[in-house]
Amino acid sequence: MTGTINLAGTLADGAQQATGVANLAWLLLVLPAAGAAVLLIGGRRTDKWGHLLGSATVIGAFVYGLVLFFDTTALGADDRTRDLHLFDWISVNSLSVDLGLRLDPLSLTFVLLITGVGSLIHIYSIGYMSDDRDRRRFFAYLNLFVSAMLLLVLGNSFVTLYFGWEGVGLASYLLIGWYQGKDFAATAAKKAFLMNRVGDVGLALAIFLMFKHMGSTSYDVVFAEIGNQSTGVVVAIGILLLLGACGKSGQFPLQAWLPDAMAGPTPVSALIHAATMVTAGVYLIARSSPLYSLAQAEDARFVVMIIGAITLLIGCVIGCAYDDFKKVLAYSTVSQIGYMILAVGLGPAGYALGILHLLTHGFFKAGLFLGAGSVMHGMNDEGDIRRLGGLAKKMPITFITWTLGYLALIGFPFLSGYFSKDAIISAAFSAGGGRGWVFGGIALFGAGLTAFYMTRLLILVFLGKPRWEKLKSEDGRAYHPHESGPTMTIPMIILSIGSVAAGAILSGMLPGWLEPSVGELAEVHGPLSHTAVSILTVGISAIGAAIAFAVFGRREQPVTRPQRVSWPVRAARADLYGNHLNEALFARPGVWLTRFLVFVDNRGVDGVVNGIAAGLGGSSGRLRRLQTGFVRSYALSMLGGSILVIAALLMVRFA
Amino acid sequence: MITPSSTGNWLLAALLLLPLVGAAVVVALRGNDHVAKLAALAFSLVEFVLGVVAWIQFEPGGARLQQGFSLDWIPSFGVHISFAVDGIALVMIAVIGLLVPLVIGAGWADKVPEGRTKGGFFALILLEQALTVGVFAATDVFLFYVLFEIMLIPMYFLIGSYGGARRQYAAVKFFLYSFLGGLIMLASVIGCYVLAGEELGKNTFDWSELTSVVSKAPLETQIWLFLGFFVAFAVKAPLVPLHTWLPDATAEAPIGVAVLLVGILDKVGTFGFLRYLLPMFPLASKELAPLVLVLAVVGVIYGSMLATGQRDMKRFLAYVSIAHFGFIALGIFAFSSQSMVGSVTYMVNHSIATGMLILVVGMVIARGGSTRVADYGGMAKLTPVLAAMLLIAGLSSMSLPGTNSFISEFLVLIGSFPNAPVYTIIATVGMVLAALYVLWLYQRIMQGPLRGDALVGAAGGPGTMIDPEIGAKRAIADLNGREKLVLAPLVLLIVGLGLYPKPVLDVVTPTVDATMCQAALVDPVQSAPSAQSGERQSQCR
Amino acid sequence: MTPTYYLLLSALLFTIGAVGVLVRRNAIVVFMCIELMLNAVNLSLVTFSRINGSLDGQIMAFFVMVVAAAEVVVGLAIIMSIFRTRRTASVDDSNLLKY
Amino acid sequence: MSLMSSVLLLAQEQPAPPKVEAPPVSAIWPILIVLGAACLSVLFEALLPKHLRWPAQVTLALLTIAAAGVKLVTYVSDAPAAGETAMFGTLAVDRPALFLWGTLLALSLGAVLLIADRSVEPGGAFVASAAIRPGTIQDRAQVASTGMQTEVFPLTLFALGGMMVFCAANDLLTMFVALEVLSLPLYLMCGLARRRRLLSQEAAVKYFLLGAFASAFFLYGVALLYGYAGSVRLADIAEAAAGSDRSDTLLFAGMGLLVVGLLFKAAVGPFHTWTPDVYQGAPTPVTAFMAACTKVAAFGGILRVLQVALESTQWEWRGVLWGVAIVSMVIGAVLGLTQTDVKRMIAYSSVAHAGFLLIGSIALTEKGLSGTLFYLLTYGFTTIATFGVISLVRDSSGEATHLSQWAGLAKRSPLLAGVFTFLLLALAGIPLTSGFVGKFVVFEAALADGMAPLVVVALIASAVAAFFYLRVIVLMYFSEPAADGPTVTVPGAFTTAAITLGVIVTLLLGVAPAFALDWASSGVFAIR
Repeated sequence: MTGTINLAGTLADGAQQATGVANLAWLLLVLPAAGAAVLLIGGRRTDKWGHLLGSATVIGAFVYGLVLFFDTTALGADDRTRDLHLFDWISVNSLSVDLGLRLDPLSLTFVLLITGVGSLIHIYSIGYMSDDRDRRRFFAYLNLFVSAMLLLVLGNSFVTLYFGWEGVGLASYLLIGWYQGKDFAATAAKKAFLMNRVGDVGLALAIFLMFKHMGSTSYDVVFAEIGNQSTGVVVAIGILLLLGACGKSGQFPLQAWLPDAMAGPTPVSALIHAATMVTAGVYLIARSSPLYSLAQAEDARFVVMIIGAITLLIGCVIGCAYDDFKKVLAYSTVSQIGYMILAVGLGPAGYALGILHLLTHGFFKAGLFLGAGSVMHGMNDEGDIRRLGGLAKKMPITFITWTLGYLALIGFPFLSGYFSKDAIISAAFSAGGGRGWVFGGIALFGAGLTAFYMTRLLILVFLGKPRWEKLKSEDGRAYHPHESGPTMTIPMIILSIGSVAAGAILSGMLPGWLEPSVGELAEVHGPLSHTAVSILTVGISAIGAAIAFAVFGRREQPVTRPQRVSWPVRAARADLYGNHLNEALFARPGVWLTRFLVFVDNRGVDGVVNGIAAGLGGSSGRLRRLQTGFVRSYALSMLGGSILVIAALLMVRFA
Repeated sequence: MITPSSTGNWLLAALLLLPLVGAAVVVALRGNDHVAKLAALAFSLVEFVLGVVAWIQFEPGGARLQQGFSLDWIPSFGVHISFAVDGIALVMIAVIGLLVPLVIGAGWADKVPEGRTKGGFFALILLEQALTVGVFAATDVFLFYVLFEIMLIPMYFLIGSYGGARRQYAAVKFFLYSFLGGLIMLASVIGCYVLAGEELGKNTFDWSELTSVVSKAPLETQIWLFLGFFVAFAVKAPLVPLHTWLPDATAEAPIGVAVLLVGILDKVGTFGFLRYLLPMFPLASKELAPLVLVLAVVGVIYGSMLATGQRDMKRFLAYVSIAHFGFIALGIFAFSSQSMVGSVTYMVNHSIATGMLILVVGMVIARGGSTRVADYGGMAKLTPVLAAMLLIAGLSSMSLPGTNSFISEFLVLIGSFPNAPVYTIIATVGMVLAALYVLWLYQRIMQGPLRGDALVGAAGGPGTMIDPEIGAKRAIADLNGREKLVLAPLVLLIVGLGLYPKPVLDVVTPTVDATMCQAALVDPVQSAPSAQSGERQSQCR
Repeated sequence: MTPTYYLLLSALLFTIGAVGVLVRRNAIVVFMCIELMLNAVNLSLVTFSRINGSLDGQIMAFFVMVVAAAEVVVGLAIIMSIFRTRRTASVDDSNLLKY
Repeated sequence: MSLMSSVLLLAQEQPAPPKVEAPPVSAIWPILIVLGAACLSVLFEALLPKHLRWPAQVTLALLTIAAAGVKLVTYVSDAPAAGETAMFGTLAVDRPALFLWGTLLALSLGAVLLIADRSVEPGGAFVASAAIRPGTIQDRAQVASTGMQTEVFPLTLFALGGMMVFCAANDLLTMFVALEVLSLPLYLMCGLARRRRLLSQEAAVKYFLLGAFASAFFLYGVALLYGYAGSVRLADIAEAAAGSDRSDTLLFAGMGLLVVGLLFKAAVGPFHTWTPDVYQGAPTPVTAFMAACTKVAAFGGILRVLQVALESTQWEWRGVLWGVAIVSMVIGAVLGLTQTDVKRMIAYSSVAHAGFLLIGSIALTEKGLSGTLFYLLTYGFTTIATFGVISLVRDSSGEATHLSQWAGLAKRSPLLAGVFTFLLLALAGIPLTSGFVGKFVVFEAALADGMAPLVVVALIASAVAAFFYLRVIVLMYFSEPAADGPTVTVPGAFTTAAITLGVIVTLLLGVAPAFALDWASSGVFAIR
């Protein structure tokens, strides 16, 4: 109830009560949610203007987000953290959870990212989904997602975060399963939801621990009290939060759902599975920076870094082997988020860098996906890069915007990725000692791999000779690649501008801006200077790209993937056996166990009951045979009974 | 003894008698199906309104038992006909009032077996309603027992007369399970009565008086008496391994009856945990809590896994409920006010969410004519609204935030964690499994390409027409207005109580606090100013 | 001669009667065995009367005789009627009612 | 009897009971009326022309019961609380005896109504002439005729008188005589069925032979106890058992034999073997009479013997009777499961109920006594009505008692099925029926007396027994009727009245049992 807020108000770093224009922050949630509600309840009646309403609400939210942003920047750095109490949500005695919003630089950054990219993708979707008779519903789901995502980043307690957290999971489920008439889409959606739930359990348990030890789940109280907790509690909470982050952000060992999620329409992949939702894990850890920054959380941080490093490698390696346009991008996303997680795992030295990479990645990866969508839109939804090629001439705008995004991603000097990724690699080297060398090395190696697989993608899709001319798509149509319409190209252009410029603009401003939320960006000095790392990174990326050119650029590529390949490629094609492992460890034993339990329930538990009943019936059937109908046998039984009774009486008396 | 309050007096009596009168009227009108249906609906709606009025008149901060009245029944035993409500009973009575009109609405157009009448069906439902209201409101233990047992009889006939192919087996199984449990409880009821008679020197069955005596009995006595009650409630609830009657009963019962069975009747068990076990046997409750917790957690996991393994939709629903009842039992025996409030709200929300799930599944079955999951596939293409309803009910069943069930499951788990961390952690696995079974069902029925005998094949019999336009049977149409009307209130409540559960929490919390106090339990996590709780300790309401 | 021997004889007669009921098939004989049991009891009663030094037992024996006579009337009537029906007095033949 | 008592008085060299003056006849008027009417009834049979006998006998029987009832009620209103003895101390008229008399009279009213009915089976359920051989032409003729043997009425009255004496008997000899007075007519009545004469005769033979066998046991027990205590007066036996130096072998052997004889009459397992056969073979009204009234009388006797004569040795016999009660409940519940004849099924049910009653009887407390008395009352009425309903379901060969013939009966006759369901639920002990309250009071007494395990067994047995009651309900409601199934006869006034009486009492005692509970607990065995 209000108790927590008052309590928080007394804390030095607590939040202030929101005033003025910030009082309307609930509009951020309600606008898209109302749009979704109208579209869902209105049904077919809203078909004509549904997409417009959907887009308008998100754009409206973006505009309000901008207003809020400038409203906040007008305040002093200490006053930039504001809380808005909406209503008591769950309140039982000592447990009290408000539905409240936390308006601070971190959340506002995300608000702008979500509504900004969201708006662009809404606009893009108007064109992309124009053939779908359920386009209205698609926009409703997108709006639902935006609303839930905003709740995730705006909530001022871990429970509200959890609310949004599962809400985006639902939206993601609905959108991955958009083509629900297809089994693979439905299965992918279910898989995504389930793996997310596994992560959610971690988040939930972390919340339970907070309640048990700190009596509250609000950011204010938890962050104020976390310093007084034992190392065990801190580490446990830290690792459980990380588990949540792993689920949502597709981190090892819960990364397998993200590539499958590409079964959804491409705008979904761009918005949810590249730019925003999957980065929620990074947000969570950055948001929990007061916890991770503690000295007691050293071990938790280390685990975070390990997870980030493993994931970034896995993503890169698998990305090199895939032939599906979107899945390569998806593994690229997995790997880039690995970078972010690695960054936030560094602690105060990395929170801002992780967020920075998150933002730049949001621009270029969304742009890359939209480009992929544009290609597929023009190519009868063909996603196999081996059947593409030479599209640069057919789709010039797509090609240019995509290439800009590509360059940004591989860290081409002075484009976005250069600033954000290099900073992370540099920070990783400075993690200290052998640890620094290992993490830095992995990050550096990852940069090279990234350049390799992205270049491979570029070559196979846009350059070289067209391989599609003699082929037909699955539904039997010939390919007639063409440039997409303006509703699709304009968002791509805007995003490509962002890909080019965002890094340069943000890298200077962001750490200072985020300071009230995640603390000061710690200056670190590693064994290599920042410049050296930059040069190394660019060099290794260039090598990666060069190798890709050497392998794929010089000779004709087959239309079907070669089967006789070396074992690393086979392993990478099989997702490094992640799915096999899941299958062997969980799915199949689960099925067996279920069958066994069904058997136990029917034959065992119920069998006992029915067995008792049958036993009674059977003994009844046998016993009634004793009632022979012969009067003499009756007399015998009476005599026997009498003897027993008398004998028993005498025994009781004399024995 | 309850002193009748001026306003509540007639209200509770009306709540009890109205369905009885309704049942009589409907039986009298059963010759004309249509009139009988209208009468049944009218009575159930009035009852619902009365329930709302009772809710409004209830003072959350007031006396423990409110709106009571009491009449002498069997003076030589000290048995009274006395009814009153506390917060827990109130919300359950309100839920009954809500579900019955919906069940009547949902069963409006269903065919009854040959030789039976719609009027008879609805009359039995109204009768069952009256009895369950009585069970929740009874404050005399003898009266409670009496109603607890005779509420089996209308249900027995509802299953046995109007059920599916194996209805005889299911009805008898249901009856015998509950009856045996009830008989064992009878032994404990008498035991408490004898104990109180020795202590107080007078015969009484009054709940408050019995509680005050029995709760001071030595541990060993309490354990025996506890077990008697527990078996009866565990059968009702149902806890593993006393659950096997439920899948059969649910599978064979008509849809509306399944809603009442799972939504209301089973809640008597968990209600009994709170109203009888904890206050009357505090020592035994503490001693035996691990036992119940184990059963609860086993129920969560076991029910969930079995739900995924079912081939029949209605059996699936039963196992889903078994899993949910595991959560409820966990919350009650984790002994914190949060978890107990969670359990009570779980009881309410489960009625709403699972009730809706059953109704929706019933609508699916009504269209496809088969209860086998394998007979369906890709139905969302034909019936998008129905699919959406199934999804909403399913999401609530898996306790997605934003739905009502989240509040309760969250409270149960967060409240249980401080006292029973290991059990809670195991139970959270149930969260994942819940997603698994709900989405599994949704995928099998609604998603994928159009398939399955019920939709395009032979399950409907050789005479079934395939509509060339939709490529499926003609009978497969989306929800009609009546069905939408039935589901709309449930959707509203699912979302509404998910976002703003305060009305329920505020009513339930004082009663739970009183229960905790009676059982001498203290919250493991105290709110910061602990003076309040100290004050509360001094005397129970 | 102590009265105990009479008691033992009585018990023996009672047992013989009881065993007779079990082993004989003819309804009349079975019935006679029961009469034997009653008379064994009479012997006991008289003996106890002697032991106790009161006449009650002897009087009771008369009562028993009267009652036994009444029983004979009823019993023979029943046995006669079933004999007329079945043309046999074997109790083993009447076992339509069983299980 | 008076002769014997006076002789006894002379023989015993102890101070005579204070009341040597005129015996308090007012206390035993009900018995005198019944026995007197029985004699009158015999005269009717001998003197009245055939066509007058039935109306005269019915009127006499009903009037007798009414008059005895009135006398009983007027006596009860100013009866001494401590009770009094009558007939020179052979009869103890105390509160339990009065309650049992009232119960017996009320139940026999129902039974007589069933016996007197001539509309369900044209001419009544009884054979026109018992001498006719079954299967002959005369037998077919008597089946078709509308005449009936009215001897059943004096027999009923004699049996009733015997029962009333039995439960008030203050010494074992009186008890023995009463036992025979109640049994002998019943043996005969069992053989009087108009249809299925073979079964009926077989039932009579079996009942008679086994009954006589049991009587011999009873009597031997009496003799041994006489040998032990030097008296057959219950109070004297109690006194001797409390502090006698005689051989305990006599006491316990005698006690055992005596109890066996009583348990036989009460149809307690394992002495129940006659019950199913006799219940099935006897004419249904007689079965009703036997099942209800004999049970009351027998348990009246058991209660009196256990509480008055054997209380001091309870620690010895209690365990044994625990065992007997368990055996009885288990046999009744388990064997009832697979019965295919509804009358046999109810017979096994009565065996199970005998076990429950025995539980109440061996709780030697006021509650045990009053609980058992109340249970007897409730059980009796339910049983009368049950057999009344059974007599209504008929096909061309008479009553259709095979369970398969009851399938789908609810569709043919919802009312009958409803009534029967209610009665079965009462037998199962579902709340709001008298059966539940009866079980409740008995179990409460048992628990208060520290017999929790026995109660648990009883509850489980109740649940098992519930299965076979449910089976009938399932058959009636949830099964499809057979094409050539039985019809439900519209009952005449008498049967209707009997069934209605039974159902109303069953309901009344279930819903508002307070008054009857008060009666049952108004006093204990005062004459000791």
